Formats: sequence, C-alpha cells, structure tokens
Amino acid sequence: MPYEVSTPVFEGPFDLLLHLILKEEVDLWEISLSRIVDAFCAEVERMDHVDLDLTTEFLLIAATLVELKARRLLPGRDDVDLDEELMRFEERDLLLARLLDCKTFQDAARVMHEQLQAASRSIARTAGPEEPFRSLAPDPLQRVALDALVAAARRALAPKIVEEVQTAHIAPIRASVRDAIDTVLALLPEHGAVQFRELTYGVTEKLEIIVRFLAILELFKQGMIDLEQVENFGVLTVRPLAAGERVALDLASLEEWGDEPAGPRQSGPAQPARIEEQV
Amino acid sequence: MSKREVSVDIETRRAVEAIVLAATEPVHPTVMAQLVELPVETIDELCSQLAAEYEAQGRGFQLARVAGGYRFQTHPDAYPYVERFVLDGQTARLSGPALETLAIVAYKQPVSRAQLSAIRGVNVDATLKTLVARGYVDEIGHDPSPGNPSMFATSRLFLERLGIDSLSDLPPLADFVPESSVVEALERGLLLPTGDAAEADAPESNLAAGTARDSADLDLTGE
Amino acid sequence: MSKREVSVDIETRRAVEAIVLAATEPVHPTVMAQLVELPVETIDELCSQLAAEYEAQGRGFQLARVAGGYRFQTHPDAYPYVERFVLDGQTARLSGPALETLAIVAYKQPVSRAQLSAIRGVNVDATLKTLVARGYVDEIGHDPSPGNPSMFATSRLFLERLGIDSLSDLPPLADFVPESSVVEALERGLLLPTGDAAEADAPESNLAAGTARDSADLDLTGE
Repeated sequence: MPYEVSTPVFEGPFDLLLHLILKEEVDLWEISLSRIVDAFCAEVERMDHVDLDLTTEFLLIAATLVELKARRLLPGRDDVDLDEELMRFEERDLLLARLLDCKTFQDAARVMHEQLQAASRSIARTAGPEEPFRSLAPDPLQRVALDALVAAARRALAPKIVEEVQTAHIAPIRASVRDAIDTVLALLPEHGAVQFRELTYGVTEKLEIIVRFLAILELFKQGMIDLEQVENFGVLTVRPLAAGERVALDLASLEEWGDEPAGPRQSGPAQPARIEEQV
Repeated sequence: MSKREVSVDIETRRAVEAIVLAATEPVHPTVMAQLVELPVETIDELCSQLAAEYEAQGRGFQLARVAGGYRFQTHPDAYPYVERFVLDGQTARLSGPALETLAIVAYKQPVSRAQLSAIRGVNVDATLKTLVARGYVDEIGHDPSPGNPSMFATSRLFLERLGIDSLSDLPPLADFVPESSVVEALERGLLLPTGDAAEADAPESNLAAGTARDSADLDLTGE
Repeated sequence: MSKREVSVDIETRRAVEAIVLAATEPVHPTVMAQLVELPVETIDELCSQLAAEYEAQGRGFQLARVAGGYRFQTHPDAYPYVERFVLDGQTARLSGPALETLAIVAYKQPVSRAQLSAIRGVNVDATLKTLVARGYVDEIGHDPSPGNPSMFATSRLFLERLGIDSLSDLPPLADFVPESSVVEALERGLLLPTGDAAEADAPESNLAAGTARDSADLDLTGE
C-alpha cells in the first residue's frame, strides 16, 4: 500500500474531499479557501513518504476546488464564454461523479468486510477422506501438467515490486540547529515540562527530528533547560529552567554548529555527554 | 431452506453427507447427482434439508453452499473454540484500501489496473499485487483495447472466503449508491456559480449563510 | 456408547463438533477438555453421545475414536459412493499454495524452510509437511550454515509423476517475461533489484531475500 497513515486516514484526495463535505458537513463554499488548502496540504505533509502520483492527484483536486471557489467569489461577469461555462459544469460534474463512485465503493467495501469477517468465523473442513480412501485417491501430481508447474514457479519467483521513490530530484531538506533552537524555544511552555516527542509533533523528517534533538542538547548546554530520561529509550522530558535558574543564551557559541547538522561535536561539553549515556 | 420436503432414501442421504465430508473443497451438486443417480434439483433440495436439520439440532457444523458447491464448515457460534485450528494466514486482515479495491474488482470485473486507479483516485499497483498474492483476485487475460491492459477478476477463493455461492449473491451495487441526502450534500459542496445576474445583482449577499443560491443551485438541490 | 447421558449445554456440544470438524487430524479429548474447560470424562461421554445420535439419525458420517483422538469419518454404508468420488480424483487436487511451494523447491533446490517462506511471503510449514507426506519432497540433510537448517529437494516420485527423467528436463525459466506491472515500474525507475538484474550482478546474493537467484538456478534456467 502506498500509504498507511495514522488516523484519520485519507487514502486519496477523494477520501479527503468526501470527509470535508460529508463528515464535517460543511459547504465547501462556506469555508475559507485557506482551510481547504490547509486540509489538503496537511494531508500531503502527513504522508510518510512521497508518492508523486498521489501527491499530484491531491494537488490537482485541491487546485480544482480552489479554482471553482475562486470563480464563485468573483463578481458576475457578462462576458462569460459559453464553452467555458459548459466546461466548468463538466469539471464539477466529473468531480461529483467520481466522488459518488468513491462513496459507493467505500460503502460496498464496508459491507464486504463485514461479510468476510462473518464468513471467517466458519472454518471449512479440509481434512479430506480418511483411510483407506486417502490411498485410493489418484496422485494429485499426476493431474498437474508440467506447464502448470512452470507457471506456478514463475508466479512464485516473480520479482516482488518494492515501491521506492527516486528522490534525486527533490531538494534536500536543510535544517539548521539555530532555527531548531528558535522553534524549540517557541514550543516550550513557560512552566512545567514537556516530552521531547511533543517538541517534534508533526515533524516527519528524521533529519529534522535529529536536529531538534541537537537543539535541546545545545539548550541544555546553555543552561536554558533541564533534561530527564528515567530509563533507556524511555520518555525524554524537557523542562525549561526558570529565569533565575538559567544564564543568558550564548548565541555566539552556536556558530560552531554552522548551518549543517554535522552531528554532536567531538569536543562536546560535559553535560551532553552525560545525556548521551542516558540515551 | 427447501420449500418442500424431498423424500430420498437413507442410502442417498448417507451418500451425500459422506461425499461432502470426504471432499477437500466444495462439491458441485452435479458431481453428487451423478454418483447417486438423481437429478441435481433433488441434491440441492436434500442439501437444504440437511442444512436445516443441522441448524435445528444445534450442531457445531453447517452444510453450506459456497463457490458453486457444498461443504461442511464450522458453525460461527463455535468460532472462539476453533480459532486455533484456523490455518496460518487465513485470518490475515485486508487493509481498508485493499478492501475497497477488492470491492471495485468484485462489482466491475473484468477491470483493468487503470480503471481501478481512476475510481480509487490513487495508484492501485501495490494493493492489486497484494490481492493477487492473497488469491482473492486473478489476472484473467488482456483486453483487446489499445495497450492490451491486463484485466482482473475475483477468484473462486474470493467466493469461498466470502462464504457466498456466486457473484450474484453479492448485494446489488445499487444498494450502496449514496442516498439522495448524500448526493445533495456533495452537490451543495461542489456548488458552481452560473455567472449570471444573480451574483452581479447581489454581490453583498451573505455567502456564509448559504442564502445566495442562484437558480442553478435550486435545480440541483430540488428546492 | 455412553452408559449414562451427560448433560452439557448447547455451546459445549457445538464446540466439540466444530473442533473435530475443523481439525485435520484426530483431536485428543484432553485438548477439547481444555478448550471447553470441562473434565476429559465429560468430553468422552459427550462424544459417545454424539456418535450415537449420528448413528440413530442415519447420518453419512461417524464420530470415531482413532489413535487416541476423535475424528469425523464416512459411514461404512456409504463406502461405494465415497470410493467412486475419491477414485474420480475429486479429492486429489494440489492446492495453489502447495503447487507454488513445490515449484519453488523444484527450481531452487536444495532449499531451506526459511528460504521457502521468504520467497512465498508466508509461513510454509504446513504446506511443506503435506508435500513431504505425499513423497514429492524429501529432507536431504542439513546446511552447514548457522542454525543448520534442514534442506529440501524434490524426490524421484516427483519426477515420475511429472513424467520427466531428471531435473534438467524441467522447462527453463530463462524466458521469463516480467509481467506488465514490473515493466511499468522499471520504466518509472521505481524497481528494486529484479530477479534478472540481480542474477547478473550478484549470483551469490541471499536467496532468503526472495529477489535473487543463486548460481545453481542459473544452471537450471540459463539455457
């Protein structure tokens, strides 16, 4: 499956559109353009890995919606081309037809699922005949033609497609520790602690998570925060130190990190080293 | 269940029960009809009768008509006890996307990969591969149309797993066509301006209140 | 037949009948006793009672105690019908999974259980057991690699049944044409190493990965 996203799952743009219209019970024209765009963008961002086909389909539908809506908001024009007019209706009808199709089969699949579930509660007898009948039966392999065996071998040995997306054409993600520190500082509460997980909420790129981790190590080193991890691989808790407890953020020392997240410094300070032991 | 009682001798009853018990897959009634030298209809009636008896006697097994034939299977109520006898892999669940794709194949067969993708709105290659590997869907040949696309259809195993006799036992697709309220909601959701005077006359009308419907909208929503 | 009636609820009766029906081998009463949480004696009494019921109702099957366990078997009176049914070959079909596993053994031998499972993508234990029981596949020893896995190969009987003299008579797989989806994926540049590519580049690559063929296969398929 191209996508196995955590709930709520929108497996494609139709899914999402159906949800927006039916579940949220909104008139797409009554909600703001930005909300439509946000919903689509959020769904695209949520995808674990990039499937260009699917992303394109999402963007196409989002663009169609935006276009339809934008037209709606424009004041009436007298110079509307009849062909253009018809095309717009065609676009909409096409989208509507596809949505209806999608909904139909979603419901059919739900019933089919129930049926499969119900049927799986009955187990067919497969024991076959007992002796002496078992030995009476002709050898099943005698009924197998060589061709059938070869066909089975080809089926079984056929290379299994593993979808892997070429990413050479995608611009590399540039994540800087400096930016990550700003982000983390903005996310930290005034008082109380948060889990590191919460500081990376919604972040899907591994690299970005690593850079955020480096950022909290740096903040720890700077004496801005306190870190606690009770057990190996356990929850990492981040607690901002109160104004009295901390010293001013030493931005100058950040230069060492540069813009590239090059991993922990070799000459790392004592505190991060201690953290690493705990991690 | 049969409408009328068939009266067959005990030998025939025994033979039918014994044959189905000895079989490793559903037994077509014509096979039994030949063996006991009776019309297929009689076999079908006898089987319905036997199935009804088992049910009435509260047996732990059923005589079910599946994929064109008869088989013995466990009663669903006994499932918690027989779970451990289920062969590995049989219970593996199908994902939501796989189920939806399977549903489309079931109702639209024979169907090509491109047709499936068009309906689902997503690439179905991987999903289809899973369904073929699980034996629910077979590639049944190529369409003569340009590009000679592979065509797919559901398999015998699909019928067995679904516990139905034939594709005609699937609930009609018409049952799932969205009801009018849904259609209306979708239509409203995709409402299109007509670009006529309505908007020009009342550019200030409150869109958010949903009151600025023009004549086209009225037609669509049936108001 | 039991001396005295045991009174168990319908759920237990159902469970016992269902368990015995689903099992492929005789089920020991202690297994059922555990599943339904009743003493073994009760199970034995219940089974006697069920057997008596089937007999009294003139059923075509019996609940028999065999090799320490219970199983359903055909009634002796139905023997001629079952015999003809079986002789017709109605019960003699290799299942799809069995045929595929056998085909892999034929072309990949010697092969371990783990390698077979990796290629098939499912656990092959039960299937392999059937193939060995049928005499198509032999366990031919252990591989010196870590874990000393048992290695399997096809038997003489396999050759006889297929009507060929030696493994070299197996049709080559070399003219293997990848299915269209694979070609499409190749065109899109989305494909991981295919069998063909991997063969050329890495004849020693790990069979267990299910993507590559080893040099022995090249001998078989390289013509």
